[in-house]
Amino acid sequence: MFFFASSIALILIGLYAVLVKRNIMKMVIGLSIMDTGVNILIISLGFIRGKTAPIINAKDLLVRTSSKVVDPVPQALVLTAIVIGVAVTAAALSIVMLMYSKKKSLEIEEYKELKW
Amino acid sequence: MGVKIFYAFIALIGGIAYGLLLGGISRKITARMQNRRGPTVFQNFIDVWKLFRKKTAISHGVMFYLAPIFRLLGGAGTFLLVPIVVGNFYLSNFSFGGDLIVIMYFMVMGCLGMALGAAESGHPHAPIGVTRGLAQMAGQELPFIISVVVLMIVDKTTSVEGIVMAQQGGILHWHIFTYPFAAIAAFISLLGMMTSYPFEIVMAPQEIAIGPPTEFSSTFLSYMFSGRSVFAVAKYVLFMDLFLGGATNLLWAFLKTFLIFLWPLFITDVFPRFKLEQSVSFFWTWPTLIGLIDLLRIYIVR
Amino acid sequence: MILEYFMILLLLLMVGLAIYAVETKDLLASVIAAGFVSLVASIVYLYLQAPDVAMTEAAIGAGLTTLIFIIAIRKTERRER
Amino acid sequence: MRKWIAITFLLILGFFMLRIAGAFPFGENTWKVARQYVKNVTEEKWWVAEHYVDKGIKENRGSNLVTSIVVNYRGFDTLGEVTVLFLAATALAFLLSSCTCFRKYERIEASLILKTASDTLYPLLILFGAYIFIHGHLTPGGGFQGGTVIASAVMLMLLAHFSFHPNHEVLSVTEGLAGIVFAAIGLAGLIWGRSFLANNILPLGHWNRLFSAGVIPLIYIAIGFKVGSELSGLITDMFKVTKEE
Amino acid sequence: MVNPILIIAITLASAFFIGILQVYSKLWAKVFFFLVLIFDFVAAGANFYGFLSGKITSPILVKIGGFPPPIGINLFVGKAEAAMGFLIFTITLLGAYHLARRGIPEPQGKAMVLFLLLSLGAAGITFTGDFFNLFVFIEITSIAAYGLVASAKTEKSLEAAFKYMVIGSISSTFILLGVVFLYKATGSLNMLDIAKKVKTFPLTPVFSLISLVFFAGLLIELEVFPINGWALDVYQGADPVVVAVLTGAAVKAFYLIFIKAGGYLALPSFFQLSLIFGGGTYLVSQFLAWRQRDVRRLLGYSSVAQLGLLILSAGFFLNNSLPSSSRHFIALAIVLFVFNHSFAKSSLFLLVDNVETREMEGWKGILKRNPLFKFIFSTSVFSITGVPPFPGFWAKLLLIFAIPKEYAWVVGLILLGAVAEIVYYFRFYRIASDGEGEKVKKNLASPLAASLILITGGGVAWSMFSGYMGIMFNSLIIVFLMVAAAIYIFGFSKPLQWTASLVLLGYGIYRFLPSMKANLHGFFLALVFFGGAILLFATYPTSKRLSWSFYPAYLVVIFSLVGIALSTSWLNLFVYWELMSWSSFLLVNMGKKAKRAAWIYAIFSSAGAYSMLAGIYLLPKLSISKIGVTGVLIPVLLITGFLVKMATSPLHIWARDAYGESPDEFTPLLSGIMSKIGVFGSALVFLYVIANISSGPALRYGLAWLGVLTAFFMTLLAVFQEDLKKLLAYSSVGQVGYILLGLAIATPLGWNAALYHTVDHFIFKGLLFVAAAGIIYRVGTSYLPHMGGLIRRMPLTFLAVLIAIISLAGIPPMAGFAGKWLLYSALIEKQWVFITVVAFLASTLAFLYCFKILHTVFLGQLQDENKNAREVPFPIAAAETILLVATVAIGAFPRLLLDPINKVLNKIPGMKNSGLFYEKTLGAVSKLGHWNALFLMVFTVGSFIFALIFFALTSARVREVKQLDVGYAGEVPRQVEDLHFGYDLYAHFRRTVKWLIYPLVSKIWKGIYEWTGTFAEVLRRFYTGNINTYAAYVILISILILHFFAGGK
Repeated sequence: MFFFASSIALILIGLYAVLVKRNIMKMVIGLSIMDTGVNILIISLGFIRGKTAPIINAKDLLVRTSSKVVDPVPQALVLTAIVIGVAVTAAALSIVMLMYSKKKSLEIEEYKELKW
Repeated sequence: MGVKIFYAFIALIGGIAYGLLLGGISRKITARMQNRRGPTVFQNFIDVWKLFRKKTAISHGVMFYLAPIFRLLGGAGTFLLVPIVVGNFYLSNFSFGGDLIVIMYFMVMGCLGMALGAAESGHPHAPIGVTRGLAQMAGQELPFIISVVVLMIVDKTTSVEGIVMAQQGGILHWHIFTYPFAAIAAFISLLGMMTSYPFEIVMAPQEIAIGPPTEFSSTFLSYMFSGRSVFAVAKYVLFMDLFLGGATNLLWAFLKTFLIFLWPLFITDVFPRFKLEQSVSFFWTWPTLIGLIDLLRIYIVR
Repeated sequence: MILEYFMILLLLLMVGLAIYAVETKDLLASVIAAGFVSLVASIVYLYLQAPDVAMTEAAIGAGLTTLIFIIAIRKTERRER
Repeated sequence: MRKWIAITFLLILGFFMLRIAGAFPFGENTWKVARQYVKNVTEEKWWVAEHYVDKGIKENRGSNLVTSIVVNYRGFDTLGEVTVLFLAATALAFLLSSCTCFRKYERIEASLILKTASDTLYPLLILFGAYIFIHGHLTPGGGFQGGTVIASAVMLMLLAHFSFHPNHEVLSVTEGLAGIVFAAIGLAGLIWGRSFLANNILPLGHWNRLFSAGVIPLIYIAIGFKVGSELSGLITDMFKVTKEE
Repeated sequence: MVNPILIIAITLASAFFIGILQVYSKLWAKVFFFLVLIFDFVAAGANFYGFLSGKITSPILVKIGGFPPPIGINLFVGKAEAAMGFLIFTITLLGAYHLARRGIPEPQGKAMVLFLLLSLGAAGITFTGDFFNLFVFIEITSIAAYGLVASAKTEKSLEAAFKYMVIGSISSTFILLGVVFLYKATGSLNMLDIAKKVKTFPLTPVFSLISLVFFAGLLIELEVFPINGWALDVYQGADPVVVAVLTGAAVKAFYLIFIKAGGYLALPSFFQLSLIFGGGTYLVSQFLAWRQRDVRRLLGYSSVAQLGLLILSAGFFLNNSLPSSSRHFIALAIVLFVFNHSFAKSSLFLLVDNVETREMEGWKGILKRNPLFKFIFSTSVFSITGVPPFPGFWAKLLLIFAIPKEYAWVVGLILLGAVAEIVYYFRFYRIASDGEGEKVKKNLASPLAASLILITGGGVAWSMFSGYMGIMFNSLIIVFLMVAAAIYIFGFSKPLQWTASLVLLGYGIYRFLPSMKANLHGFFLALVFFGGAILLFATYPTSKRLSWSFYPAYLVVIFSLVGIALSTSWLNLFVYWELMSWSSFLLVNMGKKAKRAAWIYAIFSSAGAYSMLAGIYLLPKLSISKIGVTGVLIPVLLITGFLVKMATSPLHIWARDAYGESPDEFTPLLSGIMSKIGVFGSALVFLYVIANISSGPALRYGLAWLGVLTAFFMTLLAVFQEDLKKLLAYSSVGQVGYILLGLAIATPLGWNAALYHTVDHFIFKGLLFVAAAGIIYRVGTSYLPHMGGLIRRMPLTFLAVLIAIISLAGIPPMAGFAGKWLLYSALIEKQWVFITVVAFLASTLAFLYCFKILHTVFLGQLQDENKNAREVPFPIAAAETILLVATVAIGAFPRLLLDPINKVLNKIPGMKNSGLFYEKTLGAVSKLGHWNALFLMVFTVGSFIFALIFFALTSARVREVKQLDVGYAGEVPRQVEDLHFGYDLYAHFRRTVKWLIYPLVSKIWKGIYEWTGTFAEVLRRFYTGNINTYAAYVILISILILHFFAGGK
């Protein structure tokens, strides 16, 4: 339960940065923290107490495997999600850098040209 | 039919003569009230004859040329469509040709013809007079319409003969007594129709030289005079039919129309002239309100 | 059991680091704190029997992400106004 | 003010999320729990993970089940994932290509220690990365992790040597070819095997051997190359954009 | 069948390959890029065709890795997915071609990769059968979109991309969480498997919450209000080509997944969710766009609104409580909506790409110099706003009629939004078509293709629609309509077009002659055909200056009118009604100064039509026959549509300028016939609807007042009008008020009056407008004070106008009097005293403007600049003569008209005894009175001739004098200006009635428009442009979704 709470806390902290911080770099950092939180949440959803990692490197694991290892699917999903996260971050950073090169500022106040 | 046309023609001549005579009488009375001797009662005959005999006339175009004819047609036509003595084959004229609605619209024809002729003359006073006339007509029509509608609805007919028939059976059945407010409204509106004081702005003899007909002269003017006279008579007859129970014979007809003729005369010299907007406003307030009393009455009673 | 308490401690540390990352005015410090969050997360993954994920998180989340952040901050500016 | 409104919103959101997550008790085998709710279970494999876990070895011979899932059962996801990374690298290169107007900063010449160490570590790191993705089906780690390690080697060189500049052309081609190989293996499955990305075009081999698990190691190697070159290119792109004097 | 996996795999591999290729050769990279796109297009098309032709019967299921569905990922391509895939690749191909012609942003290779992967992501979203795979493809689409949105590398585009990125990340986080929770709850990631399990699974509130997390993410991507600030910024800030592909392809893929997920997850509150968010987005966005000056953002609001409508439709589509036939219709509607919006909006955004400026003012007059641009622009705008025969129209109809009656308010909402949409789109259209603009860059191939696809789609939709709704469209009319539109190609020679039109119309008369039976339909059919032929004939002399599309549009109007007159079902009538309205809009818009008028016309006629549609929707059955309804709502809604066309007060404010500023050649039709078809419709409503309701008498009384007040006020306004056509416009509207009054009386006599006046009004008002066209052609102005004295220059026209005016004023013996007489007789018989008085007064007031027309045009002093004016050209004169003869003939023999009307009325139950009989001497006799038309004619003409002869014989010698020689105290003035009294003739009268002619109604309408605009403007501030705020909205709305839609505790 504590794992859930703290991973959700990470998500919320990340969102908090998006909602409140006026610096666009900070917002991207917030998004990346949020990603981490999501990933922890997913992994902890797949965790089963007293079971081992889904790597079948010992003979005794070959029989009745399902009662011996944790759920591997969330792990596979998170693997994908992490890579996607870094991809998004890279894309976001390139946009942020380009934005900075135009206005020499990272403040959100400068980027309210499009509205209404 | 031929007989009918013949008698109608006789009646028309009589009507014109009667109209001219009444005009003369009115001039005489006015003069007497102003302590003048005034012209003879036949002055109008003399004028028409004089104008008729003029050698040359000025014309401004086709419509101008046709205007007197339209004027005469309007007056005479109205006169001929109104039954003078209802039920009398000879004196009911062509009233089979149409009823009150026809008459009301036919009355406009003369005015329109004259207006077009006058307008073609190119004289700015003519259209000024015409527009005034039309605007005043819009004013005076309202009370008149109200009273006419009252009559048509209570008598459940649109035919003049029918309205006259509905008033038979004694003097108290006359609409002037059964629907006095409608009658008052109509009679006030008659003042406007006759363009007599205080609603004389249309002709405005002093300022715009008798208004619409300002460019007409000689023969044209004589026709217009005739037309105007017979038109006046037609209106008197119409009012007689609508409000005074019509006439059972010619004598009554003369008497009643003469009475109606006297009514504007009494008013004529008492009031100053209204400006146009005043006259329209006047017509749209007092007589209309008076007429509305009877309208409301029949609306509620029905 | 002791391991579980240790994990709780780590999670608390992680949340604290995340709060620091969000609240500090120094973007570089913020990025490094975020990287530490990922690093702590990879330890947590190990506990949760996910060695693959732990490895990925350490390499990508803590390493690469932090690196590109640092590059971006060096190209832009370090202080948050 | 804004802060507190945001915190309120977020706490409410957190409450909802916790409520959802709390429905699945932490650390317990919800597979069994959930089965009780289901009215008529006729299928044996109600829970797909059971299939992966129980049949994974039989079907793929890869001892790392996560790798089996990532590369084979859900290999299509991984193809997408590779694409996402490729896309990010492309987008970054696309956006930063024409941009030459960043803040100047002082380049400090790296110390001798760093230079020497990185020269030594560079081949080792690349080797290590290759090891990781080659053994992806046996041990934790795989193409992504290995690729990242390779990229970190490149980064080390970039930091150490002012003039180091990986050949962009080579990176692009490697990246592209690796991607094409992945897709081609998939298509080969379509042509010669059961289906797209099917793992029956090569012999599966034996459990816990290096040459086993059919196409899985091939794919992971391709991914390793791809990720390595992609991330190297990405880092180089970000590193090299600077104001031209 | 092409295996869908091939599309995705080959595209992916090609993207990688382009990455290599671009290093070596940009040209080959480009060629390869297009080859891949064409392959995708063809492959997706083949699949779609397979489904359409029935070759593929069951959905294609691709087992990736060879594992059966729940184990491995699979692609699921059914009919909808195949169609969507085809759509995506078509739009992408169009966008890519446009981009290539304009210049792909540097570095080209990377941009092409992004472009390719954007379409690939959208296709993946469409095809995939797995939730986590869906997430991956969403990310592919999103990242490609971020990159492409930023591709312009301007400040605006970067800002948009950043906002998109932030909100997109939050959205995909929600989606990811939702997917993982779903996995946790059901043990599967496969969509179909989850759908199957959900049915056996107890739907706990937690499960609802899980679905809602997923849907919250999707709703963010679907740009629902109020969490769509980012989307609008993207529309505004990004490269229009990218936006075209995004809105045309990517967003539609999200929409498809929204529907699919809605079906699979069986969320109990899905209906409410989509109703509230879809409906709210639709309505609010339509209004928010009202004052938008930035074209891109305006189109953005429109896209968002359309998407809202789609979401709303999805809610109905997935509502199990609806009958399956309704849901089938809604599915069709959704297909049409998606198709329509994708192509139309993409085409618009690609057009936007051709225009430099962002501000709407920069579009001023852009259509004038760019005919192809105009064609595409009109097509797209018409499609989006749902004008027949474009697919959007059919989609709207299908959707509305599939919505069950208990959700009638939703229909109201849809129609309200549609009116708002027309307001701002046609303001845009008005600005774009007003004046002479610059030539624009020519990169129109792709939008042209899109509009051609739209037109084709419209035709297909029409046939589909008639098939599904069971509505028979007279195929003959449709053929005629198509041939009429095809006359466009003769545009190079106007006489040829004119001849072709006449021939077509003549052939139409020949073919439809059997339909002109003695009933209401046949009556109006005859009016339309013969009237239309005369008026068409009169357009010849001025045809040179007309635009190419004048005659096609004219004929489409006429044949739509034919369609209306022959309709046997209300829906059929509505379709033709819209066709007529919009083709006439085009015609009105051809006037030089008519742009504003046309805009208002469009608003009013569409609002009226939608009101009518709402009424039709509420009707228990669609055939035009006796219908038992209760309540006053349906007849009011129905008749409002017709009253708009009749311009009955207070819906009249479009009429003055639309009549006054439309091309002179068209105005006669507008007044003479089109307003009469409103009469036809009203007659139907009176006959079949109002006659059967309990509050019918009260409603009729109210409508009678409406009619008589229209007559009164319009007449009054005509009196003070200084423009010939506008004066006639007011007059026309006033006269139609009498017709409404006649209908409302609903006695045989009243209907006699109404139908008589309908034809009669066509005759004299057609004559007047035709004559006006001729006069304006010769004089060059329609401003009355600049005319005068034309009687000598155009005597025939004067005679014609004089007779027409006599008829108009209702002076016997011309035809007009009969109408008046019948009307008053009917009124007095009905004993509606006050209405009678007002009607009389109104007709008295008509004399004022009658004189004004005659005087200021023909009489008084001839202006110097008109000295050389000649008689109107021959065809106009001929038309005048025909109508003149008709007026006189009917004046003398009103039974020429009254007998057919009698026959018509005899067919109508309750009107058997027409209330009139004929007697030899008395003429026509009603219960109240009588009038002998022939006698009056003979009497008048006879007396006139007699008096004329007498006068001519007896009068003095007549001397004609010069123009300026008037009795002005002996002075002969030198200047015409001194003498012509032509301006503000009734200044004195206006002072009296100032309070009556206060423009209250137009002020109210204007006020509504202004206040709505202001309100929208204030509400728009809601989109602050601050990304923090947007994110806060997202969180807030997600909380609300989670709280309110989760269902029980």
